[in-house]
Amino acid sequence: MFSLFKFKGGIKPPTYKADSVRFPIAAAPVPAQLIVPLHQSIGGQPHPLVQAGDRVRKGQRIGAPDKWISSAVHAPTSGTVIAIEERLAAHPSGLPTLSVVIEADGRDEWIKRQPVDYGRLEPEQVRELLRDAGVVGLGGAVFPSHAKLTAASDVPMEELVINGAECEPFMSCDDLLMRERGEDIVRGIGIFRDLLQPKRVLIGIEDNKPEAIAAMQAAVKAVGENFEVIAVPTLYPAGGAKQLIRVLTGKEIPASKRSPDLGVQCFNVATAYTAWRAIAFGEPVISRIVTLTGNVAQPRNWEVLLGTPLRDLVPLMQPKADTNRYVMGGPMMGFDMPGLDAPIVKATNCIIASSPAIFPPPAPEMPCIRCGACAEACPHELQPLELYWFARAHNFGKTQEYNLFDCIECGCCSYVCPSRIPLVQYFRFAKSEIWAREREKENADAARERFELRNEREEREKAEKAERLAKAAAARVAAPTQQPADTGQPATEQPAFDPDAAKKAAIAAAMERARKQREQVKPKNTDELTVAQRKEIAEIEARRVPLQEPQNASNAEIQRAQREEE
Amino acid sequence: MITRNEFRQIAANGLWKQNTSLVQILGLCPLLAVTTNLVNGAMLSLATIIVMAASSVAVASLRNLIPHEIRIPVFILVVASLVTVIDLLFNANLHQLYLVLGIFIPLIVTNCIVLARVEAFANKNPPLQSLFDGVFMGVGMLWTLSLLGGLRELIGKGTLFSGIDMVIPGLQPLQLLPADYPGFLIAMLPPGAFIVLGCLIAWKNWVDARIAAHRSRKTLPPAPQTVSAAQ
Amino acid sequence: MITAILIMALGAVILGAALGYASVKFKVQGNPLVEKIDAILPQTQCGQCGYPGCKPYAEAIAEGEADINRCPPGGMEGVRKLADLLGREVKPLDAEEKPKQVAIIDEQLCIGCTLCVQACPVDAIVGAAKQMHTVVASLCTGCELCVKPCPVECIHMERIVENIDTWKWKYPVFEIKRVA
Amino acid sequence: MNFTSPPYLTQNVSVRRIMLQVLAALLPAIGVYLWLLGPIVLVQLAIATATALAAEAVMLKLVDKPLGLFLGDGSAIVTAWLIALAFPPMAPWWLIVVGVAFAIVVAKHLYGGLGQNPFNPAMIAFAVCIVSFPALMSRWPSLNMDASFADHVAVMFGQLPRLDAMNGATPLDTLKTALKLGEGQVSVGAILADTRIFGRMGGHGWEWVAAAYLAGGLWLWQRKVIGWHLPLSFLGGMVALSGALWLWNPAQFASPLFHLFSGGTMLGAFFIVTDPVSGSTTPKGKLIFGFAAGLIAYLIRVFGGYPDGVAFSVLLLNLCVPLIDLYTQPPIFGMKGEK
Repeated sequence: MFSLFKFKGGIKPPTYKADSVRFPIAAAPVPAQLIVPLHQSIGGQPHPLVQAGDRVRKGQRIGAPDKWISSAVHAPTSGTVIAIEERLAAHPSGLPTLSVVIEADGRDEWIKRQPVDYGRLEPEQVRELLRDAGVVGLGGAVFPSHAKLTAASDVPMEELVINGAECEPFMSCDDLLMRERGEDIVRGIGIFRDLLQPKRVLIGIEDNKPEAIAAMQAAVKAVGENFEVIAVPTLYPAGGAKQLIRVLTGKEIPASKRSPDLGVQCFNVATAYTAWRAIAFGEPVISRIVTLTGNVAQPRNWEVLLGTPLRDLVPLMQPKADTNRYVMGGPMMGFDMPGLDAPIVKATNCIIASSPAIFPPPAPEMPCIRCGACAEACPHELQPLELYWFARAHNFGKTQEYNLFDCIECGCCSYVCPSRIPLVQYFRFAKSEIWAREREKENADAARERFELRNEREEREKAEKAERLAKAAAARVAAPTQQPADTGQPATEQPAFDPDAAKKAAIAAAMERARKQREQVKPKNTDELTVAQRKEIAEIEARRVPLQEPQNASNAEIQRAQREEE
Repeated sequence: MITRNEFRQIAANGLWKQNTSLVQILGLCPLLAVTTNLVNGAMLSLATIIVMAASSVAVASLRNLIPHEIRIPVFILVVASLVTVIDLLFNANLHQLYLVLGIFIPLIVTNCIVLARVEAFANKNPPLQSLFDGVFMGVGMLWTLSLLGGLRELIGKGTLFSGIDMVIPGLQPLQLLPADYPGFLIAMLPPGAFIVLGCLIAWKNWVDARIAAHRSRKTLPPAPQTVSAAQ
Repeated sequence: MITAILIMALGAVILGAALGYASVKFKVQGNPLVEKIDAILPQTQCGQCGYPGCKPYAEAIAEGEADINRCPPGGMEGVRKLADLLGREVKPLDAEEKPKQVAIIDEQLCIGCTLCVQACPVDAIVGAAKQMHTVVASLCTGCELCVKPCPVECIHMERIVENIDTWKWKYPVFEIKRVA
Repeated sequence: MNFTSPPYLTQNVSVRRIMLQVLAALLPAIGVYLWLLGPIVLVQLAIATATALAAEAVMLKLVDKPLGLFLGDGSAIVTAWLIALAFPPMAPWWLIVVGVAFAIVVAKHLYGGLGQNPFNPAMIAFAVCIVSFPALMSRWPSLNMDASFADHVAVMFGQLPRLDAMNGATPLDTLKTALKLGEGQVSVGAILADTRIFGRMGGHGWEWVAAAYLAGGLWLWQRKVIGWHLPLSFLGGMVALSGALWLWNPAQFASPLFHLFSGGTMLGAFFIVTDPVSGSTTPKGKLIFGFAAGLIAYLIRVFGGYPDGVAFSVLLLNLCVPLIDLYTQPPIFGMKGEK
């Protein structure tokens, strides 16, 4: 029997999962218009590869990864790119992000898919393939998977943990995926296994999903692998990567370390599934399973194209009348969708239609009575009460001393708080303030350094110039003194070397330079032109203004080049 | 010499704005120890006034002669000498008062108020100004310590002016609260001094805030509503 | 009488010697406070404080010559931090507080005069004579020093708007009053 | 946009619920009081509660906090009840009023209100009153007296002079005085044999009050309102020291059992040291806090000048809480073994 470990803390919220697992996964219809944000994963923002007006096919790459930690983005269906612009993002900020807007043509034409036999490729090529297929962690963290598929050079990879725990209430997308597509998941895990070469592969599933456990055991057997499917106790947040690793291997990964350094790596089941589809079928990540649940007539899991606006999913959900908002993600770590136009992205595992009955409005925040319930619930064994105290007082240095950055924002502390303090909110606030301050500090340091360098340079230039001028003056003084010998004129007429002369010469030279500079500047000015000419120029400028695209520097450059040619 | 405005400023600072006990919170040690009743507080303040006035004038007269680096030892020396003189003086001529105040007169040497005023004011200002500063700082201390002592005495024992007969023979303390008042002893103990002093400081700040609000209402148009809503 | 004078005199000689030695031995050169103040200042080098850069202003504050409320880019928060560091009273800012800005050169209008390049205290503008100039936005401190020198008024300041990457979680505020 | 923050789900807990459970846990002890002394204890509780609510309301009004929300949290009532039960029964009404008002106004609200007070307000009230009015605070009614409820009320409101029977010392005080007077010649066993004052475990009758506190405390522990660390370590500290001295010299030191069931030991262990606001919050810190409080309480009650030491020991440890918490921060996830 496999012996499990325990992590401290954790909570047992009601699961609300039963309703959405009664029906199999269904494909959501292709919407008329898709909004595909380019930045859907951690890391660099992908560069757009298409322009407005381009025709794209399903699966065509529309965003190229920027540097190694980044992931490609693809067209979810065939159609026409109508714009590449800032659109509302599925993000708690409610701010827009650069997105490719595609009008679907309804034909859903695939690009030519190229399945590969990854066994014959170098590991590096497989990683690149995954990056270009847009495979990222679909558990919600959306970290590019290829970047996690390298073992540490000095630590042997012992365990590969596959996360099928799905501990957040309401969510059942991974559950259904494991039930229905277990074999693809297992084959996907096989890819990860081959790249990382771990000694063991452990698939952790919370014990409230017996069907998924059975399906995965059957799938492992059918594929003929030796992966261990392990039921883990249902305890939120057992599905957090660090908690699941702890439960299955006993290893604890602090914020200061990466999991390969401890010989373990963790992937979500859905990630493994998309990896297999990408390698064996040539299908990039263009859709994902989303649980549409909550205050709806028909809770169910749907396979939704990425970029589908939330508005198009509302008819599928049939929300009840008192629905007041939609939450993306689970009730513990999710956030309010900023609007119905925000699209489904790779991180969207669940949409919960919310009503005051399901998620009551927050109770008033009472003073902390230091009861310690949060510290007992914290799976990372932090002292949220102390962190709260310092975050509330804007004492960010102290929050870091109390390991603020080990907080995974799981929400256990807020869940148990009798004073109803939005602790996680305070911690997020403190984290983003610290990041912002670090950015500002870096900028200020850079500015100081540049300012000092510039001052030094100016000092040096001034000194050099003075020296040059002094030399020149000295030479001028010296030159005439030679003449008297030739001409026989008395030497006394010539003035001796005068320090003032050098200074005067320097000033004269500077004035001369300034005059020249002014002349250089002038020609472009319109002073000498007639009134009619000026008017004409003004008209031309006026016409030109709307053409200018301030954001698009390349445009301006093209225009400039054209003008210069003229 | 001294202008009217200057004088007013010095007086205001000493009596209220920079009050030694309520704002600068200096000299807590004698403050806590002697303000168990009104008379003690007032008498110690009187002695301090004399020391402060004298030392301020002395230091202000010498201020241009004292090197910056060694000013503190010189100040201490001046203050200590003056205190010793006053100690001897009291013993010789005001023996009754001397007995009441006991150890606290020599302890004025270490009272930070004296040194603080010498360092902060007399060291930078002419003797006349320094004299007024010393006196008004002392008077500020006098009324606060008297108030503090009076309150503690009243709460703790229900009397006022106890011990007055030691200073002026023939006078009797007042029994303000009923004779069977059990006495709230904590007020007479050091914690009570802290609590009552805290209340006095809070009262002073409250009065200041009221004055400031009143003034801004007078001079400014009604404040926009958004200011308070932002918090 | 004689004893008192002798003891005081002897004490004065010994202690005086000790003090003289200490004042020479432990003399502090420079002011370590300047570095601390400089670290708080925003390093825009804008000169709005009346000093040619942040360091000179920091020196002036440390000397007690300048007030702490003369740095508009640092804002009220900067004033508060300085007050904290120096134990002074917080004062309202001497000028209007502005949001963070970045300089933008209208490249259509720029004539390549290099005047702004010379004005920029942090070398954030690139361009050579008669070439169009541009501002390296990530280096720009928003000091506005380049705006005035431009002969064709092609530089304007733009407010830096929050984007998804610089967005910050807000301080949680719950209106207790409303609920009660 | 109406901004809300996750988690959207919360457990059904509130400060009010916690406080109500603490009040409920005090009911057994109040029941025993009723049985021992009659309804006068209810008068005492009523005076304390009314004073607490009035003082709390005034202070909340002054700092402009919503009255309904904060008065309803029940914390003031808990403080009031603890004071009413810790003070001698039938203490003059004004003593209760002064104690409760001091606790609420000075010990709680001058420090910033609920959650901000570094000291246990009830114990501050006890300490202030025992320092200011030592005579009134150390006289406990004898249970053998024969007086009606009307007499009790009259005594409480100063209409009747305090009866002689009401001026008895507490059992702890009696023992201490007897031992002192005996100058080593009288043994503890002989003193405790006086069944008018002493019972089998502690004071005659009062031991049942202590047992009721124990029962209420165990119920709180079972409800997970309080943890086991603080009560157990407090009782442990008390037993450790009293046990050691008792084993060394049973004639001069009472048994641990006597100390557990006398004075404020049980009240302190389950209702005072477990106050989260003024206590330590880390597991190790709680053990240190409780154990040290138990030790010091024993030292004060046996060797000190006051009849019981729970209040002073708790206040002393309250002072040390920031230090204890600073040095007992538990290692976090993944960082064990380091540091």
